[in-house]
Amino acid sequence: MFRFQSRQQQRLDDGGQINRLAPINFTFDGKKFIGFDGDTLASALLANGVRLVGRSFKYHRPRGIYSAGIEEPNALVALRSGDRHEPNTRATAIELFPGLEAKSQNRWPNLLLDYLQINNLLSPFLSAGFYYKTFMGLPGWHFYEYFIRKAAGMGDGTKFKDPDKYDKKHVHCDILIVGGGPTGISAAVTAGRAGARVILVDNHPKLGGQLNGERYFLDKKPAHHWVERCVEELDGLENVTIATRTSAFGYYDSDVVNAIESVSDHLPEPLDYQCRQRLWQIRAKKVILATGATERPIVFSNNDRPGIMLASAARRYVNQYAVKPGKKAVIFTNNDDGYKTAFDLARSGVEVVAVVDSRKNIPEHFEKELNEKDIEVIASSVVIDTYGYFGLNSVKIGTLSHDGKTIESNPYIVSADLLAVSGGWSPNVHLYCHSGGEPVYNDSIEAFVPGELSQNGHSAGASRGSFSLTDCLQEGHNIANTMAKALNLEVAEQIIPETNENTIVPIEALWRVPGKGKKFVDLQDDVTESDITLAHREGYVSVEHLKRYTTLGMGTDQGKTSNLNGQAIMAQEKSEPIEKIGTTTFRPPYTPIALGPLAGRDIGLSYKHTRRSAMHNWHKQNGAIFVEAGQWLRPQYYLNEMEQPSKENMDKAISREVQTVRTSVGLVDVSTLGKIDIQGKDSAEFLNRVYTNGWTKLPIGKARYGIMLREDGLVFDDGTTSRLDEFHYFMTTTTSNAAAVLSHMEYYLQVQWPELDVRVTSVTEQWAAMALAGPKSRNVLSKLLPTINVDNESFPFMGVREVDIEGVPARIFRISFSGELSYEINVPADFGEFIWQRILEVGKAHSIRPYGTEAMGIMRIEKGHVAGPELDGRTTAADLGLQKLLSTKKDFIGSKMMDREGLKDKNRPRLVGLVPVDKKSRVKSGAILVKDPTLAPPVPKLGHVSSSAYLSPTLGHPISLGFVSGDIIETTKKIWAVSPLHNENHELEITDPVFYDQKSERLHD
Amino acid sequence: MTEVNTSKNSLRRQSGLAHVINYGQFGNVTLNGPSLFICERHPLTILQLDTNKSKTLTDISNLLNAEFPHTTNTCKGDDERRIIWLGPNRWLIVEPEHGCLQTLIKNEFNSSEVFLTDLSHGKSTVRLRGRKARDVLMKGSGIDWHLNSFGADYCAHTKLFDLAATVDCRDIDVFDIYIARGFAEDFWGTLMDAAAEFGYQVD
Amino acid sequence: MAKYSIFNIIKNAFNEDKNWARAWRDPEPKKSYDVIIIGAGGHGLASAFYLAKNHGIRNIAVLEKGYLGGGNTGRNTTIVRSNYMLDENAHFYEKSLQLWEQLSSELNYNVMFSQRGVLNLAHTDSQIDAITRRGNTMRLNGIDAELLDEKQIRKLMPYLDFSNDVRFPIKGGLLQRRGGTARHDAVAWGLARAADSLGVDIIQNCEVIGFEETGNKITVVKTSRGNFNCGKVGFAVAGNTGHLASLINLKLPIESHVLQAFVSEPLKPMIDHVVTFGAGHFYISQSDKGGLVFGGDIDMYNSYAQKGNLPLIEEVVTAGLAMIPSLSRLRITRHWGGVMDMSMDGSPIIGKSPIDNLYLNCGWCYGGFKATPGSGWVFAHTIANDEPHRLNKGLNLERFKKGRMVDERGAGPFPNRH
Amino acid sequence: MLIINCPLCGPRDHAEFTYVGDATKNRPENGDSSNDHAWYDFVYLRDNPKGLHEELWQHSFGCRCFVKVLRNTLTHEIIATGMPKDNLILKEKGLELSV
Ligand SMILES: Cc1cc2nc3c(=O)[nH]c(=O)nc-3n(C[C@H](O)[C@H](O)[C@H](O)COP(=O)(O)OP(=O)(O)OC[C@H]3O[C@@H](n4cnc5c(N)ncnc54)[C@H](O)[C@@H]3O)c2cc1C
Ligand SMILES: NC(=O)c1ccc[n+]([C@@H]2O[C@H](COP(=O)([O-])OP(=O)(O)OC[C@H]3O[C@@H](n4cnc5c(N)ncnc54)[C@H](O)[C@@H]3O)[C@@H](O)[C@H]2O)c1
Ligand SMILES: Cc1cc2nc3c(=O)[nH]c(=O)nc-3n(C[C@H](O)[C@H](O)[C@H](O)COP(=O)(O)O)c2cc1C
Ligand SMILES: [Zn+2]
Repeated sequence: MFRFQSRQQQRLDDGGQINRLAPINFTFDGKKFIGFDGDTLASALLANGVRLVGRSFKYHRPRGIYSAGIEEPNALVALRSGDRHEPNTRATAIELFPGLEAKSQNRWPNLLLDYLQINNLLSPFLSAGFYYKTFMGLPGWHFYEYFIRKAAGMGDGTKFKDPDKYDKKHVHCDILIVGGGPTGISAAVTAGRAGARVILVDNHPKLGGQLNGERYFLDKKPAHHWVERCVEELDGLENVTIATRTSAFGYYDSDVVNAIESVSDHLPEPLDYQCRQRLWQIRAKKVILATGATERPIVFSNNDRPGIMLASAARRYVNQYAVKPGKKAVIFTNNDDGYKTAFDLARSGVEVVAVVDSRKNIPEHFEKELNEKDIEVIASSVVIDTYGYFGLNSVKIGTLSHDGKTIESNPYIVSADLLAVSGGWSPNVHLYCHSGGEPVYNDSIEAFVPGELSQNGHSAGASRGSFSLTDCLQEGHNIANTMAKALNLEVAEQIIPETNENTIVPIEALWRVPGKGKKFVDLQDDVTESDITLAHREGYVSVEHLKRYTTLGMGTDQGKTSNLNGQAIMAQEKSEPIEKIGTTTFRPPYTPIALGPLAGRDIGLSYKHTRRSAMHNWHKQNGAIFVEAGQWLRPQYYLNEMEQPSKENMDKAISREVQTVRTSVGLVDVSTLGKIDIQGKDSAEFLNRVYTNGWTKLPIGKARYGIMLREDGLVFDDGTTSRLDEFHYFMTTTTSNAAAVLSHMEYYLQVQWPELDVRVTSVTEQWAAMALAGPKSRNVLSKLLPTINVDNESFPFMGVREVDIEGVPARIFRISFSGELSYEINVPADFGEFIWQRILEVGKAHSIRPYGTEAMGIMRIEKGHVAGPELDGRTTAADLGLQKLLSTKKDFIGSKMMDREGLKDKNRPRLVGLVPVDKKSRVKSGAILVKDPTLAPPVPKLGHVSSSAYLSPTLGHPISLGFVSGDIIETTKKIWAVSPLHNENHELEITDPVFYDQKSERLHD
Repeated sequence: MTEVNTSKNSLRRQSGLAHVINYGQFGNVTLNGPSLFICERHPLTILQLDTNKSKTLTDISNLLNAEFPHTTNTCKGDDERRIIWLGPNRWLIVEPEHGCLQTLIKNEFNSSEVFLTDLSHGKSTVRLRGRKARDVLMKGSGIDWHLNSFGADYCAHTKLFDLAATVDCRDIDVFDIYIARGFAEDFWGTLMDAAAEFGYQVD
Repeated sequence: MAKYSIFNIIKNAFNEDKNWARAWRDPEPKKSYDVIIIGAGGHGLASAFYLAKNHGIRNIAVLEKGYLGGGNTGRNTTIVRSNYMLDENAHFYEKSLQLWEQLSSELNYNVMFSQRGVLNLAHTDSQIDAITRRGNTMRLNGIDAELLDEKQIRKLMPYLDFSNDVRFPIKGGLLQRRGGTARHDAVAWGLARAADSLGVDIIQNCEVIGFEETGNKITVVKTSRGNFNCGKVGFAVAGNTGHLASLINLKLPIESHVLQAFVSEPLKPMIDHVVTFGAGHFYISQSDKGGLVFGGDIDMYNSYAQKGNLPLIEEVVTAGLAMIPSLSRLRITRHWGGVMDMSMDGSPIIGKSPIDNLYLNCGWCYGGFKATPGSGWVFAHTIANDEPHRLNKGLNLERFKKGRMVDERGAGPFPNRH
Repeated sequence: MLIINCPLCGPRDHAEFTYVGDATKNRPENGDSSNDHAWYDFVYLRDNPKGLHEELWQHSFGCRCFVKVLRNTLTHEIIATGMPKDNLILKEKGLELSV
């Protein structure tokens, strides 16, 4: 039998919003427990009497459950295990699910022993910023850092790939309402009835907000009746979407609010086809921020023990979860909330020892109930200190002096295992601030509230500082009403339900209680009052310095319960009003968000879309090894049927492919080249401006090579453009610049020269392209085109033909990258694979072979053609030996700037060929050219190797292209290539960059 | 351009999706059946037409017996001949492949007035149909897919699942999506993944 | 200035830390200064510190519109390295790195300079060629660099994606072991404390709002806290350079752009180096507090807003998961932005300006944190001697006019592409 | 997200656009050396204003048009959009230029 170690001894017999018929088993630190459907992990732990759940960040103090919501600073646990492990998860925000597994964190070997408790004793030496003042000497920071890093951090990271999926969704609405408390619901009802497109998001599994944690009555019935009625009505409205378990994490520009929907975090695992979380991108015309307020504690000695919690949390545990967070409670307050707490706890059978109210006057209207329940109130008093190591056992109470600086009478100690604290409420202005708003201080509630409107996000209800339920309901309605009007919608009436509230007696600020001992301001990061006073003493007085020096508010909770207290203490130290001190910057996310949903489905192989040519499948089935070229996959080389991938086989394949092309004929897929269709009567003029060379005289049926510059005079791209018709041209670009060249041309046509009559369209995808290259290519072509004369006169070098290959329309360009007689054949992509196969069949007689980018690369190096490594955005036409392409008869893009002195400098590195003197050494691309390889650094650099062919099957030895300073070229024939990274030096001979067929007889043949 | 023997070529035309399409029902198909139906439209003739001469446009319109949409982001016509607004003075004419539309127009009009670019092979076309079609589009693009903003005969050129796409609302729940052929296989995978939670059928 | 040391920490602990002195003064501004540095970021403070320390100038003010260190110094991903290829950058950044190595003891303030190694991943053969060239150049310049292959990287960083379902497999990487990170705020605070102790007036909450000129000289700097007479003026305002320059009708080859950064919830040590992705824009390291600190590309449009938008965040995170899939379930606690001074060739401008007594220190793009001490060193030299230091000669403003750009990426005059 | 109202396609996410930059730069005539400064200014110098910025974006995932945008660089608020020839700043003042 499954034996539970605890029997929910703190659970109430009735009440709450849990389902006692649906027990759920779970484990914490390996111990088995049982809770109910509707619990959070925190409420279930409390129900089972578990109080110690974690250790603090720096001092490893025992900590318990402090809140009942996302603001939780203490109760962070590691949720789930294995590849679903999630560190630093707030126990107060985890819905209990069957089999839930949670572990405490930041302790070793276990929660009770934890050897770093020692830090608590060392704490006098570990005050704010201590590490800036030491660890500077030997053995060096790196040594100390190792230990400090280990001690820091909270949970463990993950090692595994996430098995879950993530999704994204873009939505639009007229009115987005963030927060489904009374304010948000009231707004939704009004906006929904008016017919606006409404989205209402709330991070809880059900709507209600603060109502779920309180004993409010609306129209004399428990408030949840009203909530249910409203939800039912809203569900019936087609124009309203309610998104629960959805947390708006940021309010960005243009009124875009982003949220994460927890689709299956409340389940043991996502169901089939279900994602874990979904990112919502909400584009709203108007936004209602009904995000509520967060209660904050008061700072006093040892205010961090398990058993001390926010008053509203204590109420929520009894009211919503039917859990008694303790047996004997003291309540410490500076506002009316303490009384509500006392009543709710007493009603649930918790013994209320006393309400300690720092105010002088107890609100009269509570007296009756206080008497009825026999609850003692100690006015003008404070909690001074607490006791109990692993959990609270008693509380020290004393009377506060008039100025609040000392304790007057003899303090005394009472026993209690629960201390509920309320220091007032801070409106959740986070999203308002993300949107660009500046909060302002409001004395009457002692908190920051939204100031002027920034974008279209209007705050309402508690998030605007309106704390009475009636006000919240009314404001929600009013703001929705105003917005509906602004959207030209017919406004619907709504009768605001009547509440059972008492009038609120104003809060009297009390930020900290005098006394010795550690007084925690930020519980998560162990920032104490004395850290703040130290920061003040040392001059870290701006709130931003205070934050960074002490780490106040820098934890996972971002100081939701602590920032204002810390800022107020600094204000007191500086004797300045809080509004002058200000807040630190509120930044997204509102609550921590996982990275998964931000990436959505773009993970693994889907990281970037893969682009494939029309012949891809053929390559795949015929031994191609692919290589990434931007998003494209291209065959790098082809293995024969029996060959396994290996370095030798790769070399073999590449040699084989080069030799085939040089001696017979090969076929390469060049579909990835950018292709741009250019039409219009000013096309030639346009080309004249875009390219450096002249284009007006290019006859129809001819192609020409050209280079383009950027405006700064450096080379941008190269390629060929062909004239197909009087006003029709076809341009090719390099693979990597295809998109950039198109944009570049569109820019000039639309923005600079709109008077030119030219249209450009990308046709890269329309055409499958393949180069048929080699001395036998003409034989193959003539067989493909039996009716057409393809001899040298009829189809000369740089000729262009539009033909029909077995019924398929084709454009053939006699251009060459390899240096051989070569034809680039373009066919509509859907015919690509068919024609590719036909060519290979026809070419069989000449032992045709497909070849890949490696062989192509080697052949272009042999031929001295420049490519990516040479066109690196830093070279001029002259550097590349292409100065003859710079027309002097016309202006073109870049012609003005290309003559600046630095670009004309004679000593600029220029393109050369490089051959190892031993005719054997493989010189690496990226090797640096120097005069003497034995020099000690810093060594003068004379150039570098840009592209290397480790083997030139044609020449029989390795060759490279590179750049060498102009003055060196004039004076030296030999140079050293050094690659210190590989510990290699090779002596090279400087040659002409064209190694093969320098007169280009072969391609003209 | 050489006149082409279309009947033979239609057989030889190989779609960019030829190697990835699996027919059948997939994903979360419930007893109610799939909520989405997905198919490829192929082979199509897709012709970009560009002219700023309104008279010429009227003549073309008469020649093709088809109306051109002049409002931005709209389309006209039916599956037999669909004309999609592309940009200022630019349209896409789409029809099932049957004869040479380009030659038809070219023969009648001056090439300095009408600019034609054949994109039939450059694009892959997927038809998405069913009550969850809009929910799938919502996953991939930030435009407002609500019926009131994007009803029948609306079109959009947008970023869909990170790809440049044209989406044509053929009918309330029917969408034709055009994307670059080279990305077709990848797009298909993404689309299937996004549709899985709704249950879909590929025909 | 009371010395910071472990002994003093112990001594003070027994006094409940009541005796620690202010780290820097909050002086009333004087009427006139020999040198006014605008901007109390790392660069401005380091410049003032070295002006005082190396050049004996003491009548210096550093004017800061907000709180010191609140600009990019206080919001960057803290990567320090000197792995540059072009000589103008390489020697300068290496000098800076050498200064980092002694900065904590020089300032008597632990800036937590952690030489944990910076690795740039390469995913294609052409990227391998590019890092090979860069690494070789570094070595010939006397700067440490190592080329790692996939196996070596796997051993060092098993959490990277070496599986088969990866779009751009890791082929190798360039490691600079002396590179690493530093605690950004401590750098600003340590410099402020050290400069202050040499008599430099750091005036916070003092925004420069205009200038008065006589001839080709600035005579008065106008601020929200009054006007100051000045001998020389140095701009060290990073992303605000364009705006400040416009107050004196100076147009510069600079655009301001937002760069965002992110921090995760605190975790036990899991990433021990700085790693950058080669198939997308992403870099990551882990702070000593445990947060994973990461970033990527700029948001692409001109901005002075110190906040970014989600599309870029999605892009950065997507690249991050492509590199380290196990980040998927971890959470970010905060993200923020800084305003970058993007220059037209991606390299900084430190030197003289067209105005006689105005000196420029700007154009840091997203790489100026690592330059902090070096920048201060050469800027102080340039201001004190009215001529550039050997190390910033090539990083002048005239280079654009002359066609002598220092363009590591070859991206051309498009600031958002650097 | 910036939502940019493309004059042709309507409101779209800025992720559909490619940022080009300052739209106030005028490309000079090549000319002789007296134009050198104008060119230096055109290619390299920027007003880089803190506040209103007239800039160009290309709707590269949509209609491919270049769109002029008047945007506040401090708040990211988009005040107006138009075609490259439109003068948005004048438009804001209600003095639309007829081109
Ligand atoms: C997100 C992000 C990540 C980065 N990552 C790295 C990295 O990993 N490695 C790296 O080396 N670099 C990085 N950088 C760049 C680096 O942070 C900066 O280049 C460097 O910190 C600039 O220092 P600075 O002192 O010049 O400027 P800042 O620190 O910005 O200081 C300038 C100061 O001038 C003040 N100022 C501005 N205008 C005025 C005025 N009118 N009057 C008075 N004061 C004024 C500002 O308030 C500010 O404090 C990153 C930057 C960002 C934003
Ligand atoms: N006793 C007091 O002094 C006091 C103080 C404050 C509030 N209250 C009471 O609290 C209630 C306030 O009503 P309300 O509707 O303004 O606030 P609420 O707190 O009831 O509701 C806000 C809801 O929004 C959710 N939320 C907040 N930020 C969110 C985000 N970014 N994304 C998704 N969901 C988010 C919260 O979880 C909550 O469910 C009233 O009943 C009021 O009387 C009382
Ligand atoms: C290296 C580094 C680490 C940071 N770590 C944290 C952190 O652990 N927690 C946190 O809340 N913020 C952290 N921040 C962010 C700061 O809180 C703050 O957002 C940033 O300095 C920008 O300032 P601003 O948000 O006030 O504009 C870190 C910032 C940097 C540069
Ligand atoms: Zn558009």
